[in-house]
Amino acid sequence: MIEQVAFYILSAVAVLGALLAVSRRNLVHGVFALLLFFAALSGLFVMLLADYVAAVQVLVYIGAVGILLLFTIMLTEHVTGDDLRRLGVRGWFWGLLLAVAVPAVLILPAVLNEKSAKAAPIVVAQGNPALANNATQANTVKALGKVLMEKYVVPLEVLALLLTAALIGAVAVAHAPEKDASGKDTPA
Amino acid sequence: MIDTLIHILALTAPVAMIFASLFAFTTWLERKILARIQNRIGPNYINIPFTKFRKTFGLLQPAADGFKMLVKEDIVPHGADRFLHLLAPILALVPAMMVLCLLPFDLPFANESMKRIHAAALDNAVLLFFGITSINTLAVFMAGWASRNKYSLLGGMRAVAQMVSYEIPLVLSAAVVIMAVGSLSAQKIVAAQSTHWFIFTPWGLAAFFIFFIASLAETNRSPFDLPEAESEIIAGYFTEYSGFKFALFFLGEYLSIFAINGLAVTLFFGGGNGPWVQAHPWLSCVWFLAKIFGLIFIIIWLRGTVPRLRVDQLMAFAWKFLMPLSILNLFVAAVALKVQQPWLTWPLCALVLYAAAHGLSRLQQKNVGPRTYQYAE
Amino acid sequence: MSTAAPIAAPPYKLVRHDEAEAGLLEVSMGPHHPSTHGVFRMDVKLDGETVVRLKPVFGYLHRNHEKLAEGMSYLSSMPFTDRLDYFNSMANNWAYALAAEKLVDVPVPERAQYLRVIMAELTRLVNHTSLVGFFLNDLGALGTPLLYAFRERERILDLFEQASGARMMCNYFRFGGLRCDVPAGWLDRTRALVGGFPKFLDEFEKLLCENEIILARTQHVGVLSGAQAINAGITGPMLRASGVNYDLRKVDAYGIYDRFSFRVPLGAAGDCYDRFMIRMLEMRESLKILEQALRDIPEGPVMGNAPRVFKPAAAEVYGRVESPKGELGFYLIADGTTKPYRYRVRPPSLINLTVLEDLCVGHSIADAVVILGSIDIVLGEVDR
Amino acid sequence: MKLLGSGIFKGMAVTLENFVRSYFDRDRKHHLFTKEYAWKSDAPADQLPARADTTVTTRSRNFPMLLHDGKGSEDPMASIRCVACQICERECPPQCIFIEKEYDANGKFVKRPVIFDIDISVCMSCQICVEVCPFDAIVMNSEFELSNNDRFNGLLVRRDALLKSNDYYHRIHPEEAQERDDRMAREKAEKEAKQAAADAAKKKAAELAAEKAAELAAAKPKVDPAAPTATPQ
Repeated sequence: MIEQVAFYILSAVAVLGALLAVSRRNLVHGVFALLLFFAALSGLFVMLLADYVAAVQVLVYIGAVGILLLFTIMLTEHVTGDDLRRLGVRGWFWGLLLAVAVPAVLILPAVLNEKSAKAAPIVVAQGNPALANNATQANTVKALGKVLMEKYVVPLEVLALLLTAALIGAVAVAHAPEKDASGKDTPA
Repeated sequence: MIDTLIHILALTAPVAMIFASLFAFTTWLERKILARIQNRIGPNYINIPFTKFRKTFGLLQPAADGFKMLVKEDIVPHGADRFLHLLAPILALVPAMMVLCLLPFDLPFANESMKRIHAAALDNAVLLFFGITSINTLAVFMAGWASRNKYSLLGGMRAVAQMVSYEIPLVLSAAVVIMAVGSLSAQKIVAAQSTHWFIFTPWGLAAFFIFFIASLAETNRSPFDLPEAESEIIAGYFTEYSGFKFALFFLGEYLSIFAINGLAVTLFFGGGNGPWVQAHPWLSCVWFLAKIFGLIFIIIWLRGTVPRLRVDQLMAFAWKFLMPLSILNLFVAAVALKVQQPWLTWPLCALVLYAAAHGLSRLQQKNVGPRTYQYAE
Repeated sequence: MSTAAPIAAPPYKLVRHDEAEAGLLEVSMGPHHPSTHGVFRMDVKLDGETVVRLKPVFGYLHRNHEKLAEGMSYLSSMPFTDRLDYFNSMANNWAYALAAEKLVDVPVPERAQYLRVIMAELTRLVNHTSLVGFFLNDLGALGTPLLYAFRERERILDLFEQASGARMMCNYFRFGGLRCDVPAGWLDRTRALVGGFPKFLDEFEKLLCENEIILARTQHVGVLSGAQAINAGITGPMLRASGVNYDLRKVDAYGIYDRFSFRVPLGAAGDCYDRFMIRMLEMRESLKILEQALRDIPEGPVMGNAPRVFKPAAAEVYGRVESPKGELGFYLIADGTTKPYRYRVRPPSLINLTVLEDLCVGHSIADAVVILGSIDIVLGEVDR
Repeated sequence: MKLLGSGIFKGMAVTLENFVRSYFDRDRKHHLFTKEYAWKSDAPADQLPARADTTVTTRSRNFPMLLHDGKGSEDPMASIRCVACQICERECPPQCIFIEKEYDANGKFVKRPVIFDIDISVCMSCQICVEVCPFDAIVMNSEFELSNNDRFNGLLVRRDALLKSNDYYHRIHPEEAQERDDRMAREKAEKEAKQAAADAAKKKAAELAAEKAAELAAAKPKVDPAAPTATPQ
């Protein structure tokens, strides 16, 4: 029962956070609402006994992505959060289309695989996390590491390389105009 | 269900209470140590209310301060974001409280049925620790942003940049220990050090130094107290906080100092391990606290000695000194763990790390150094 | 003005204000900011944390000193000069006494001359120690250097209190000498203090001069070239830190300064570190002067035959001393009455402050605070 | 070039030394300079400031007081030195003194102030009033606990509150008071001597005149032309 209550609370918070994130016109409020959503999500992960994923969720999404978003806002002129113009409503059709398309694409494989899924049912963790089997807990990190470093080692490395390239590219882009300015400009 | 709740409460509430009362003691300790460093006496008498008894060594000072904070007017600046302004101190306090429960702090009264476990013996404790402490950054930014004050905003921006940068060397230096133990569980890390603390290995020592410096930056302590640099931006992100909200920030800050030093003790100083612990298990908690206070003394001592860095120097120090050094340390540790020959690893590791640190400090100190002066007769 | 010394190109890009205003953060630092050394305000325009424009605003502490002095007798202005630069009232007293003594030819007795030098050099120690402390406070040290400095300052202020009755507002100099002689045993106590002072300086240097953070924070920050300093009329340790050899104790040799052997330390880079170090080194030179003065001081009266009513004939005079902050001058016009017709102070703090914007632009806001600290201003003197 | 942080370690050694020595320095002279505040004792007002020995030097000055030569419970106004000449009022740089002269019933100036107020919030303790006073009537007190709850009346110190005995002055500023008394005694002696000399001279002159007059008187009957008028014709 306790986990049911917790589940409903967390889900409600997650939905609320997501709704606030898209509806708030103040950018900073939006980011904080999004972070609320992330936090609730990590709570849900804990309920699924995926405490490693939950920790990573907090570390990466709240600790890094959220901060990154705040950084981006700070780099704009709307640091103080006021004088934000209302967003245009012209692209509502495409927006709606996209909003429908993304979940559809995400759900599609699950629907298609329903038959095979029936054959091998997904084990949904049940019961109190605190009293759950210690062995399953201990193995999450190890198992994840094994899978990543053995089965998916090539995609992982490719992803890492891609991210590094993107990082270097971003640094290069950010540095380019300054070099020009320092080369040409003389004190006027 | 009730049993579970009682179990959780029995293990978390004492932790919260112990550290909250230690907070009061630590503020007194800090004032006293700083005063002695500066050739002052420090708080030395507070009247016990309704009596004429004055000689309390100032130990009642935190109580008086707390009372003052409680009765002070709570001011929210005009035009501030009232909700976030209220939420920020709470958000600063809650993660600090949460991570305290992750520490392998063995409660003395916990009986056999509880197996003397600490509050939240999670398997991913160290990882979760870093995750939850990163929320602190948000609280600081929230406070800076919601106050509608330019100094606060500057402080918030500084805090975000600084805490994000220093989290990397912090995690990397902790990763060395995690690598050595092969587990993220705080208990297992402590158990692995029952005979030999990691501080007594070359890579452990280097990792501790990096961890300690980065933890100073994470908790906004001198010389990395830029977000609250009072000589530059008044009080940084809590410029506009008064009364109890300020007290909450203060409490949150000290609790995170306890937490991060508790982690340092866990990772490098063998947690509650120490002499006579086998015979008297209750000593474990005493040892743990004693080690934390040892580190806190160093922090206060450092605060009494050094001035503050500048933002760009702070960043350069994190990215150009601590980061490369911690990555190198990771390699060094890997090699040392493989070799397992102390007579070989000690000099070798020390040499490599010292050379690297020397080279990097040369980079840091470009164009800077002591000078000699000329005189005119 | 083809003869003017060439000024080095400023280290920052000059931009038109209207172009640059758009995305800037305007911060009004002061008048109640912790590190503006009193009620001083800096209107700062920031690009991120970099100072783009800085406008010093002062006058919050204006007390009408000059006009007040024109309405009262010559002697009555003396206590007001204490309040100009309240860290070194003795030097202020001396400058005013020096100007007034030029109006009426009053010989200053030998013992008074020596005591004046002793007081002025003790004042220099007070000023430089506290300046270094405040400067470190601006750098973010939590009061430790400041309190070490104040520990020594306390001892010197004790001496001032024993001699003059007040710790800071001494009001000790008179036209033609000093108000009273120092009490018995005072000179021995001063000798003991001077003997122990180098130990404190050693401690201070050990604490500060090799600290990497201080080096990194102060070197190459707020560079003032010698030519720029001369053009702006900078005086005192700030000028000497830029490498210009100009010390009124050598140039004018007022009082009996020509009898002492001491050296003038000179900086080369003209940055905040030089300004800080020059003061540290000057303290050692001051100690040399003190040792010589305390060795040679004769017995005798401390007050010459000054007239009971000070009523000079019409004249114009300018008296100046090397105050610890720079050239402190008093310009007096007498019209034959007991009150000055015109009374004008040349405050070193104000004139040294004029280069603040040039020094700060292009540096971060944290550096602006440090640069202000290294200029060494006292608002009592800036605003008068 | 040294390892980064070696300078900081040096500084930390200094602070640690200070920390330790603040506990173990016996005389606490060099490493603990804070003094405890001199708590106000319950001593009567006309006595030493509390713990004057440790907190105030003998030349310390804070606020002016008026001197009288009375002892014990004598009426201080009987022996007040101030003659209400108003020099200090005129010379006071911040103009914080207000004096009104006392007149007797006949409208004659009795050389005493009926009002002598000093505004404590304006006074800047400069001692100019002491220096210009030709009668040694106003000197500096070293009492330092002068805060007051009453903003208007409490900050204006009246004549009776300013009046202190010469004995009190001797207690707080012994050397200066002695010097002043010596000088006054000397001046008085000189004055008396002068007066005596003048008196003597006057007396002598008077005697001479009297002698002369006597001589004249003696001679008069012989040569006085008015003599015949004595005798009616």
